[in-house]
Amino acid sequence: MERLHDPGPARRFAEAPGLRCEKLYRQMRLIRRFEERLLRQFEEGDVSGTTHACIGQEADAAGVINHLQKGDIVFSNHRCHGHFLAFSDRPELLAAEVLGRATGLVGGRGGSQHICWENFYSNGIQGGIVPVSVGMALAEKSTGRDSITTVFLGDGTFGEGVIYEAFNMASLWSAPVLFVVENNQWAQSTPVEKELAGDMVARAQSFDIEAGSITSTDAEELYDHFQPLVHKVRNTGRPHLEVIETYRLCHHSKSDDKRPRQQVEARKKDDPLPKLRKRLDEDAAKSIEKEVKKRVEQAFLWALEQPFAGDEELVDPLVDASP
Amino acid sequence: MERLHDPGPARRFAEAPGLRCEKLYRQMRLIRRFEERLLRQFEEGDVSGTTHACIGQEADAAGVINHLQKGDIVFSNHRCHGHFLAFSDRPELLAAEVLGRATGLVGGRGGSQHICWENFYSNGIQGGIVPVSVGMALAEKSTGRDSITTVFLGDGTFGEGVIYEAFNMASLWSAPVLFVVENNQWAQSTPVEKELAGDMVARAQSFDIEAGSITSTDAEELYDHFQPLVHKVRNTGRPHLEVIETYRLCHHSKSDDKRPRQQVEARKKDDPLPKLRKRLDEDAAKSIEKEVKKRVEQAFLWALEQPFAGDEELVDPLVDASP
Amino acid sequence: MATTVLKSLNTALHEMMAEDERVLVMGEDILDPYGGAFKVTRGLSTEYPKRVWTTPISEAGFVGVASGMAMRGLRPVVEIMFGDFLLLAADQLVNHAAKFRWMYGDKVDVPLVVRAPMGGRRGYGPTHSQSLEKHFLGVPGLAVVAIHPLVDVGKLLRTAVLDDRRPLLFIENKKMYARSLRQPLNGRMGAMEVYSDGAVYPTATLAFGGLVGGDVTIVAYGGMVEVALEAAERLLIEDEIYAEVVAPTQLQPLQMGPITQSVERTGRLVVCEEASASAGFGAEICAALGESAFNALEAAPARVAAQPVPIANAPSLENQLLPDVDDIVEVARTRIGSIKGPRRTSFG
Amino acid sequence: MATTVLKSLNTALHEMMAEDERVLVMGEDILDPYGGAFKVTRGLSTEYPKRVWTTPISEAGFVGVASGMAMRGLRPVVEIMFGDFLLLAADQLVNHAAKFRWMYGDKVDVPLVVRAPMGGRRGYGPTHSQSLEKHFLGVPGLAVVAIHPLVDVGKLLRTAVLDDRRPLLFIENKKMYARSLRQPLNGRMGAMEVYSDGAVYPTATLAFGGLVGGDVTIVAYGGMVEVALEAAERLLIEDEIYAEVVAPTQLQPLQMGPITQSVERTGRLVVCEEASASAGFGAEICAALGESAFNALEAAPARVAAQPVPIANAPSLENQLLPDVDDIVEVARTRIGSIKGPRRTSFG
Ligand SMILES: Cc1ncc(C[n+]2csc(CCOP(=O)(O)OP(=O)(O)O)c2C)c(N)n1
Ligand SMILES: Cc1ncc(C[n+]2csc(CCOP(=O)(O)OP(=O)(O)O)c2C)c(N)n1
Ligand SMILES: [Mg+2]
Ligand SMILES: [Mg+2]
Repeated sequence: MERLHDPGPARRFAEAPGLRCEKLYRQMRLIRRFEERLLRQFEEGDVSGTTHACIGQEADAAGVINHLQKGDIVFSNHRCHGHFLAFSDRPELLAAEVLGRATGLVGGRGGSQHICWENFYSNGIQGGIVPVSVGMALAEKSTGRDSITTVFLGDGTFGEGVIYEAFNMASLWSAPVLFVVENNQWAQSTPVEKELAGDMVARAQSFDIEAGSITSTDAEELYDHFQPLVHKVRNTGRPHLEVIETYRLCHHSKSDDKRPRQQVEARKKDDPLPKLRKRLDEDAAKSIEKEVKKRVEQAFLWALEQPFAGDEELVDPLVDASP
Repeated sequence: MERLHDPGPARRFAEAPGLRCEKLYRQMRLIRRFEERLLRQFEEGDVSGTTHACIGQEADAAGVINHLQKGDIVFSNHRCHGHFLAFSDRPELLAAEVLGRATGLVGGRGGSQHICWENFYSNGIQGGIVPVSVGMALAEKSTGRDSITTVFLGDGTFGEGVIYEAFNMASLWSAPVLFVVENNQWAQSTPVEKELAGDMVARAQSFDIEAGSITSTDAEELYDHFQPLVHKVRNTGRPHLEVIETYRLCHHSKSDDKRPRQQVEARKKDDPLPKLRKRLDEDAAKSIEKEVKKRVEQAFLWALEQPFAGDEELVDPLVDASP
Repeated sequence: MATTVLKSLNTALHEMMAEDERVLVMGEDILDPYGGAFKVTRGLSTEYPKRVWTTPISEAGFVGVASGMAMRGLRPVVEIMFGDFLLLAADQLVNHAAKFRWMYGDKVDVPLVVRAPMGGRRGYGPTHSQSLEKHFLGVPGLAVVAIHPLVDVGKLLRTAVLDDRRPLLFIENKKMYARSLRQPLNGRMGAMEVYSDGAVYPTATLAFGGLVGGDVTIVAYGGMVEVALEAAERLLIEDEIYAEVVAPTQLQPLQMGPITQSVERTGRLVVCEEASASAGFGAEICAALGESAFNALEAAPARVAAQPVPIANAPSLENQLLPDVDDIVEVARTRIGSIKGPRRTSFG
Repeated sequence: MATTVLKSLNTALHEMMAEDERVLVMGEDILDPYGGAFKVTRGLSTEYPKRVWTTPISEAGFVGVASGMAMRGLRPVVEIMFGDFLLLAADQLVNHAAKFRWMYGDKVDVPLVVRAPMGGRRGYGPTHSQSLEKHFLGVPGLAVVAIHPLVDVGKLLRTAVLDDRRPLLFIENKKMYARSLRQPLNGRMGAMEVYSDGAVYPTATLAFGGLVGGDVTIVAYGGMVEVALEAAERLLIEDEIYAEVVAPTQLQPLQMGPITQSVERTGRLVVCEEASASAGFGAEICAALGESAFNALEAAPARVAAQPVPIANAPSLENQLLPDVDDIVEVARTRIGSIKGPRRTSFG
């Protein structure tokens, strides 16, 4: 299968600011466009189950992941499309996966929440990915690589006890992990004040993990903010936790949004896309939009032509991997 | 069966300081004597499995539990003898239980770690008792009672994620729970610095739970320290966490102590019993010791005459409690 | 319009909360207007705001909290949003709630109900589609009940919450919520006669033309009951094979009576379950039946179950690996045709 | 002096760590001088301080950490101090480690070994004496191996750690640590002949006077193997009943071959397990045997198991509720005496 786009090396944006803005915009545009397209496909009945879009939070992926190097690891959660696209730049593989095709990222087995591609992983159980990520970071470190592991988690996931077990071990054992918390103020239908007592930054600090927060949906600002943090984790080999105060502009998963309309409307001003678009000249923006539109369209057209998953020997992984 | 001693109402010690010291000493003496006697019995082969003595930590039980009222709940862990004896003053029932007798606290089913008597409970799984305690406190509160729940946990148990889940809910839902942390600097064979990153007080505070700590093995000092805390939990209906910095002078469980001898020896000066004994006149102390010795002896003699557990219909609790 | 499974459960919760102050519900995202991921708790928080506890994402923690509440006199009904997350509460269920009563010398009760929507066929993928109840079978002290649309599911929930003193897993099925309750009318349901053993958590036995002349017993619970009924119909039409379908609701402790009696009539047993076969419900039925009615068996008992792999997200793949009507029909035929048919499932 | 189970495991760990840099051990209280609750890890931290990770009390967390390590090329051997605490890691094992390989389209391996000492008879009480492996049977993607003293347990551990690419539960038994390895000599062990199926995780079949004329097959694993052997001896001496004892080590996926072959010779099956019977190992064996050798069965397969209650602390009570030699002998007799003997166990 032809590769539609070269993902390129990391540190893509150590360039002129104008260029940086363009590239971040292109990336976010790709994520947004991809998810909007996916939701349309959903409405047409082509996607089964559910899917969690990250509309409104695209700047997090763009701000963090562009600092990663080859060999770095990302572990994401249920809301993983943005992270994956920023990491891989492979919309067609994700489209095929979510559409249940044999040539999808994991052959249609995982769908929207359970994907794996090179050093990118995601899983749909809240919290459990955090210790796994810590283990990955420690393994890399113990074998002398200087890679770091970034794990994304939401505010609601601070309810799961296993993340504190992971914080404790990450700190005790100095795991080079960047915990990126996307506090979008809601966990499914539950506002953060109903699920979270106290403070997430303080929680991390109480495990002797350096931590901070930033309130921003500005990809350039986030990009600048995370640059030293990624460096620090890599150089110190210690964990860091950073909370991004943001907002989800779409439903939690396919069409289940019961949040106060007013609240959502008021936050539209923070949409990360117009924020960057304003900084581009109109022609550049238009050309990016056109290009992205075409890429996403191609990705979905390709995906829709792929064979459905199935009719394979269902190999018991136990038998397959026995000695 | 005859009750050997009246446990009496709570707030036993709102009396003259001299009397208070005597009573606290008597209580700690009972705990110490009981456990020493039990360990002897162990060596004689009459106790099976294992048992966790609290020698050196008796002041915690005495300092906290005497503030509790009728209706208050205590949930303890594997190291529960001291807590139980301070709560119940019923050494004979505990002796019978640990010796596997049918008339033990729970008929020999639970043994040293798994007991239940009136509002006192314990379980041998680290951490899991914490949410259960929070639930008990909330149930009492929701039915209008003003009782509070005290749960004992160790430093090592801060490794278990479920306690943070419980902290979060206790705080969000305002559970009248007093979390008493006995930081004896060790979890089994592991020194606290190898199992705990950061700080326990800060951890609780990061869940918006008021928290503090005291370094003491002085039962009078602890008694004074906990008085306002117990009151506060009862009056505010909010949780509080208090760390007692203490030290375990005995093995973790029956005969498995590999801690540096020097460290243990150096801490013997903090033994809570001599601390209080010094404040009593010699006659009073001797008379207490004699009395306690006799009670413990009687308790064990009684227990040793009890029938062994067993030869009962093993009733499946499923069948027994079905509607 | 017939009542759905969803409506019946929701109504039962409303009624119980109105009748009994001790009843409370607890779980993730159960407040109105959202009302729970599958809407079983809809409306409760509006009417009884103080007794609806929407929780953080803390399955172990809130099952523990609810156990504590149950031990102190309340009647908590906990929802695990997806049954897949039950494993997070496994220690709380097995080493705490289920043990307390016996371990504490029968001094306490833990009347805790934990509701868990299980099952696939909705394209939710590997962590949101499992049928994990088999891993909770055989836990001393833990009752397991699984509903299906042929029983009054609301009434079963009432019994579990109000009358049962045991910690109890109440297994629902995601696909089933939208199904209409199919209560037998005059002892009949469609062309089948329906018999109930009258237990508090009843077992229904369904047969064409009464309890005589049956060729094979098909045991199914939960979401597989209606699949089994469809298979029974096809077996009759296509092969003139008379199947008795036996549908228990209490999985643990198992009520073997109606199953044993049916196999004593038919001589053949096929057990269906949506999970993979190994060490599950079907294994227990086959083993227990061997103990209770070995002499009646004319053919080897067979299991119809999922392939031993995770549940795939793609519907095409999910369908391929979950057991369906075809599978039951095919396996039942082998029981009749030969005394030793091929097996569909391997272990996993 | 013969090597004990403990020594064999400990030596295997030492050797593996010497040979292979990827191997590491992780668990609670495993540093010297303490060296682990049961001393299986003794000496390792002294020799390989960097590859011995003593953990906080965080069973879910460190199983997760080890899974991550395994996915990135290391070979972690995790110790759960008491197998009872495995339930805390159930979600990590089932929804993470065991799922990753298949769910991720076979792109990853999770060569994780989790060692868990199980079993009672040491007076440790309800939360430190269970045999919980049955709850992990039937998890797609998770292998389960249980050792016993008739096999080279160190070698099995080596295979699990170095050669097996699956996440694998390695079930030990507390009482067994002190037992001597009893390797067959010239195909004999005492008065019994010993046959191995030669699998990587072998099944041993033991019989007096060879594989002919056997009256009953007794299947046992883990700590029940030696109990079963004692029962076989008593059956021979007291009743002239010839029992074949079949002792598998790989519980999942199940290797039915040797069991089927034995029952084809004897016609009768008794399965022993230390856990309560319901939906456990015995259930799976009975069901699978029904599928593989139904025609060979001359009597109903029977299970010998624990009573369905928690494991009591008092030894008198613990002995009463755990299955022992008497129970096996008694049940085996009923298989011979009548085609339908009484059952010892109810379900739980
Ligand atoms: C263990 C577990 N419990 C519950 C869920 C269901 N669930 C999926 S996403 C979600 C909310 C997560 O909130 P948050 O962590 O804030 O992430 P966000 O969705 O806001 O990105 C819930 C409850 C789950 N997937 N896993
Ligand atoms: C879930 C669980 N994991 C491990 C153990 C084994 N264990 C019993 S006590 C103990 C140490 C507890 O340390 P701490 O909390 O500091 O209490 P202490 O023993 O010092 O009083 C351990 C590891 C257990 N009982 N439960
Ligand atoms: Mg959120
Ligand atoms: Mg400690």
